[in-house]
Amino acid sequence: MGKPDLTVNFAGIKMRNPLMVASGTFGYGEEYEELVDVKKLGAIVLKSVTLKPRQGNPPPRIVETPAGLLNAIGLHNIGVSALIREKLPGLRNLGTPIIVSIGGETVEEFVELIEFLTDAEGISGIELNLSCPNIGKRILAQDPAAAGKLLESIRKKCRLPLIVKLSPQVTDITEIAGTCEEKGADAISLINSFPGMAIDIETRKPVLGNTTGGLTGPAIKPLALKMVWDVCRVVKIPVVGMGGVMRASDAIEFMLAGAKAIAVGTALFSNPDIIEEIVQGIEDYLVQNGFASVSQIVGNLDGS
Amino acid sequence: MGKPDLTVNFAGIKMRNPLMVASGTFGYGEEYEELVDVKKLGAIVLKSVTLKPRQGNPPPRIVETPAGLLNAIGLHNIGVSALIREKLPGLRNLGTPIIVSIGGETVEEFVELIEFLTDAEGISGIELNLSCPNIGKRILAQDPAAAGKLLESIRKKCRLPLIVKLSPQVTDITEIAGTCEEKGADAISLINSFPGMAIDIETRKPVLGNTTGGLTGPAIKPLALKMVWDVCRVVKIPVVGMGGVMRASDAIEFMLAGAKAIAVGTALFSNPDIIEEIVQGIEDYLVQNGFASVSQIVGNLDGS
Amino acid sequence: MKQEILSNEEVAPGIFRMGIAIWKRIQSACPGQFVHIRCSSTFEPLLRRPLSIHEIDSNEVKLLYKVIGSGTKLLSEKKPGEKLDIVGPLGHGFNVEPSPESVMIVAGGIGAAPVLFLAHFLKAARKQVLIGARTGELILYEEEFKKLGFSVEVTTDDGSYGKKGLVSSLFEEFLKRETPAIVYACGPVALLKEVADTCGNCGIPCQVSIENQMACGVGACLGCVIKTKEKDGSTIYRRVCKDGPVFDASIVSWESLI
Amino acid sequence: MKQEILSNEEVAPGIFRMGIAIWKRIQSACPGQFVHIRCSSTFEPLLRRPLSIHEIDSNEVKLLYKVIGSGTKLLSEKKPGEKLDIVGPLGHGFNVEPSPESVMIVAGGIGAAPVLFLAHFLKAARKQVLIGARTGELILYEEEFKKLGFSVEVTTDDGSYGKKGLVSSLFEEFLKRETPAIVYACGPVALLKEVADTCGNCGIPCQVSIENQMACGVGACLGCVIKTKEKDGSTIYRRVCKDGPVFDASIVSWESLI
Ligand SMILES: Cc1cc2nc3c(=O)[nH]c(=O)nc-3n(C[C@H](O)[C@H](O)[C@H](O)COP(=O)(O)OP(=O)(O)OC[C@H]3O[C@@H](n4cnc5c(N)ncnc54)[C@H](O)[C@@H]3O)c2cc1C
Ligand SMILES: Cc1cc2nc3c(=O)[nH]c(=O)nc-3n(C[C@H](O)[C@H](O)[C@H](O)COP(=O)(O)OP(=O)(O)OC[C@H]3O[C@@H](n4cnc5c(N)ncnc54)[C@H](O)[C@@H]3O)c2cc1C
Ligand SMILES: Cc1cc2nc3c(=O)[nH]c(=O)nc-3n(C[C@H](O)[C@H](O)[C@H](O)COP(=O)(O)O)c2cc1C
Ligand SMILES: Cc1cc2nc3c(=O)[nH]c(=O)nc-3n(C[C@H](O)[C@H](O)[C@H](O)COP(=O)(O)O)c2cc1C
Ligand code: FES
Ligand code: FES
Repeated sequence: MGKPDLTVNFAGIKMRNPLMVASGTFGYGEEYEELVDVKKLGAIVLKSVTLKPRQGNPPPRIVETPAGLLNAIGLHNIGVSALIREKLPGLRNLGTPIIVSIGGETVEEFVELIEFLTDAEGISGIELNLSCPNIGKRILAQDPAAAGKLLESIRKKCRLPLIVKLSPQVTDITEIAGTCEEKGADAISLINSFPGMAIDIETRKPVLGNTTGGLTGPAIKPLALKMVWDVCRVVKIPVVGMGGVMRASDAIEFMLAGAKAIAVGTALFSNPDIIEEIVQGIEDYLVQNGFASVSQIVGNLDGS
Repeated sequence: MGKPDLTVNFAGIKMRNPLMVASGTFGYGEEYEELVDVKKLGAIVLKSVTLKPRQGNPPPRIVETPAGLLNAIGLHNIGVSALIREKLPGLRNLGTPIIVSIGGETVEEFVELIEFLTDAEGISGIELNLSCPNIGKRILAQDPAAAGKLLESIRKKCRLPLIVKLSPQVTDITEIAGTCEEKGADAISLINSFPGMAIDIETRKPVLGNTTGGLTGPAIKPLALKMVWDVCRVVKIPVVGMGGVMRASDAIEFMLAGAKAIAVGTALFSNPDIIEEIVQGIEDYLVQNGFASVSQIVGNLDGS
Repeated sequence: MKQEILSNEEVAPGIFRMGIAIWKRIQSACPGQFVHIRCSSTFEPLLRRPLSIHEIDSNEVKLLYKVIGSGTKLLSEKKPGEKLDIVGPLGHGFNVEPSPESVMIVAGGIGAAPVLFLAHFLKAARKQVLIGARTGELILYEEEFKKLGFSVEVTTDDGSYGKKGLVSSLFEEFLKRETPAIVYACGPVALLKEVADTCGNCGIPCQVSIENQMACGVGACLGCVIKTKEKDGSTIYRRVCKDGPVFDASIVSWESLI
Repeated sequence: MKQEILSNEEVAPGIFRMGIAIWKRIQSACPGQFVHIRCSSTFEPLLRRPLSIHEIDSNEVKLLYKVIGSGTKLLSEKKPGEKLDIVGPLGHGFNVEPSPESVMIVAGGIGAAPVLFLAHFLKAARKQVLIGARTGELILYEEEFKKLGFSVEVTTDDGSYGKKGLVSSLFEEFLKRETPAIVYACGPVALLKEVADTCGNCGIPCQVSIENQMACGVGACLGCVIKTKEKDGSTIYRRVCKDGPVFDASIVSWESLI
């Protein structure tokens, strides 16, 4: 048998393999250049940008927890204009699809962001980060009605594949995933970090400058996997699964649960070689199990 | 300075210290007798019982995950009658308060359970496990309206302190916690396990006999802590905090976040000495930081 | 409880024997009972690992274990002099019948671990043990059994030592010649099932030691259950850690385990 | 990248020096840059640990580190011959001015780590180093500095060696007599702030190496930022791993760090 086919057409984005890097963990695509060969990646999702540059949260911004990382970066970013001006030109000729992640506080902000980006050169897709603070108490990802409205306002304006990234801190993730599909999302990205907290018992203060943060890394993998499985059974659009993928077997678990693509985030921090290891590991798995292409394992779960 | 005062009056339950064992991890109070001195405990919460005995889920029922344990026991229990007949007599004279955890599928079942228990001898409190499958798609803990109705139906019938145990898999834990307080709950227990999943990539089957399970242990501690902190800022009734407490500092974090009592579950499995270690650790912390009683650290968090 | 490790040696490829300083409660352990060990002081792995008691003498408890994954790997790296976090004895062991006419032990692979301890307790006019392993190097303690008055027969999958073949086949053949009063079996579940089936067919009482993932190890969490049959034909879940690990082979629902 | 550990010794109580086989990219490292090390193959700890480059010679990179928590503990247990998962050089190091008249290094505690490497690069008519530590045993590499042509003065908190007192006070006294053209400082943030304040008051350029928790180490995650001042008085967050760890002391918002 020849080499298995690893290519994936993810909502129209042609990827050489199903592995992406998760937004916010790979900066603007250039920071890792000495350590990671981006040509080995299926796609790059950039750090979420907002309309205007943002300073983000006060430090400390990160703290380790058992098998996890709690972060409160707070959308620190250079803004969409600087992204287009300073970063995209260098990324255009990599041959690896670039997905721009965007965040906003109002529908108008999202609309403006889409307008900025939809004609920019060298972008293969847009990821909507719905975990940004909303007008109300909740984030958009926790409010299916508001998320639906947002999608109605931007769908027509956006000519690029539109991936909606959801938060796991909801009662029923399939509800909002369903709404997004209905309102025209091309794909779903699951999951963003889980809200969490750490306290320094000596100072009796929260460890993070922002008091609370988001938990990522291997600790949350079982939770992320369940959400991907739940969502993949109700939507038809493709899903990119993430949350604690640390090695090839994790990536394969997500694909068996139904994810057409997977992303690594936190794992990069401890092991920049993870990209090559996972791609190789998936290939080996396909060979060992007699699959001709990676698409054959997507959702290929017995007895559930 | 003398020994600090560790006693806690938790919703009327007089505890020698704030440490409980979490439901389902300490059986019916007798299984650990050779390894744990129950007289060192503040209170014992028994495995959830239902009206009729239940077989629980098919094995495999447990699987380890990074810093976590995924379980799908499925309310395997001997039923309330056997509990009263066979287990309570042996527990009555321990001098450690016994809290009976109950689960049911309908309001009527809960009502019957309460009727069985409210006059039984040797019970100091009742914990309502709202994470049992409900009539609909959701569990009670994910449906504030249904949970509110349940409380209305049982509150008057129950003469014992009523602790409501909530699930973390909700959009906003404070909503249901508020409803429970309003409807007469005496205390809130936070949190039950997070829904999760694991897949065996060799067999391409879910690892657990029940497909999905609940994640517990240190992996979820940052998430549990945030929920306790969130709830303690909106309700006035006391909270027992749990989820990944593995050592004294974890317990103290939960108390600083506002929990009046804490419980250990998964930690017992790896370290039955945890009870004494935590009680001692809390005492040492109080001494080192000049607190005369454990109540002084409850909610004593700076700058948040 | 922390006990000192007295020795820890690789006795066959991938198989280690560890000696641990004895403590009070372990001295009254029954064969088939196990100890529960914390292999790491971190959360990887989070749970303890169950290992059968392999032998107990006046000053040490011996364990025989195979390196399988992270827990046993960490165990194999421990050095004499270090302290081991160990709990036990736990579980329900073998029922040792006072003095049957003949007893038979069937041990496959690392299944040899608990049966050597068992062998010390068995009193019978005729004592037979059948030991099977993948290859000759893994046949352990043949001599010890002989010293205890057992007739020993050996099979290896590759024929490098003893007879070539599976120990379950050897057992079947054996039954054509003799009928032991009681059979004790340890090893992979496929072997146990075959031995159980054969004994069932011949009406020979048989006890098996079953393995499963465990959390608490004391019967509290209900995590380690297997399906077993009641007399009325219904099935119930029983705990390997408390109701077992040794079960009467006739009550085990073998279909559910394979 | 995996590199072989050549040595790993406790050079003072709780302080280790590790030698690691050199690799290509590290040979062009600048003083003040760091390497990022995975201390465990498990998830405890999950993140890498940053350590400054202490010295580089023809065949090895040396690190000098203090055992603080789980990561450095695991590091201290590694043996020569083992492979270390190490990445680097990373970060923005010291700006070495071509040849100022005089240079001054102020090092507190384990802050001595990067400055010895720096000392190799400094060329000036007058080179002074002030070293402070808790106690005499922790004063490391006094001789090395001397060999490199530095005048060395030492303080210890307990007075067991050199002058009794804080190195920041020694520095202040020193400035009454002399004015170095440039100051490089490493050590606890309280020391750095005092040195920075003093230099600010006297108008002496000062570079400081700052520590912070890191995740990616390459500037991608924005987890390691500190607050810094812009010329217009506004503040922005800069990354310790990429914009630092060495910063011009005048731009650091010291209030936010103490
Ligand atoms: C009562 C009892 C007594 C035992 N006695 C011995 C003994 O004397 N000598 C010995 O070598 N082994 C014995 N075992 C098996 C031993 O407990 C496992 O090999 C060990 O737990 C594996 O841990 P690990 O971390 O090395 O592997 P892991 O990484 O946990 O597991 C590797 C693989 O083994 C499977 N596995 C893990 N634990 C068990 C288990 N308890 N039972 C079955 N499969 C498992 C996992 O599903 C996984 O596929 C006994 C098990 C039980 C339940
Ligand atoms: C650029 C840079 C260069 C460094 N160079 C050296 C060096 O050459 N030699 C040396 O001994 N140390 C150096 N450090 C500090 C070293 O990285 C920490 O001591 C180490 O990460 C602690 O890890 P641990 O797992 O042992 O402790 P942990 O268990 O992670 O932490 C123990 C305590 O130290 C704090 N801490 C952890 N990491 C850091 C950190 N990076 N900065 C400040 N506080 C921290 C934690 O908040 C905690 O309170 C450097 C740090 C940075 C950022
Ligand atoms: C430091 C950090 C920054 C992140 N920033 C963003 C972000 O800007 N936008 C976003 O959608 N997700 C962000 N995330 C979430 C990740 O994209 C991803 O959803 C999450 O980390 C789970 O994957 P992991 O466990 O593999 O890291 C961030 C995560 C981390 C750790
Ligand atoms: C094996 C197991 C069984 C459990 N059974 C119950 C149960 O019957 N009722 C209940 O309310 N919670 C049950 N729980 C949840 C615990 O009570 C507790 O909420 C959870 O484990 C989080 O705490 P921990 O991380 O300290 O274990 C169970 C948890 C475990 C691990
Ligand atoms: S392992 Fe907990 S009941 Fe057996
Ligand atoms: S550690 Fe990631 S930006 Fe500095």
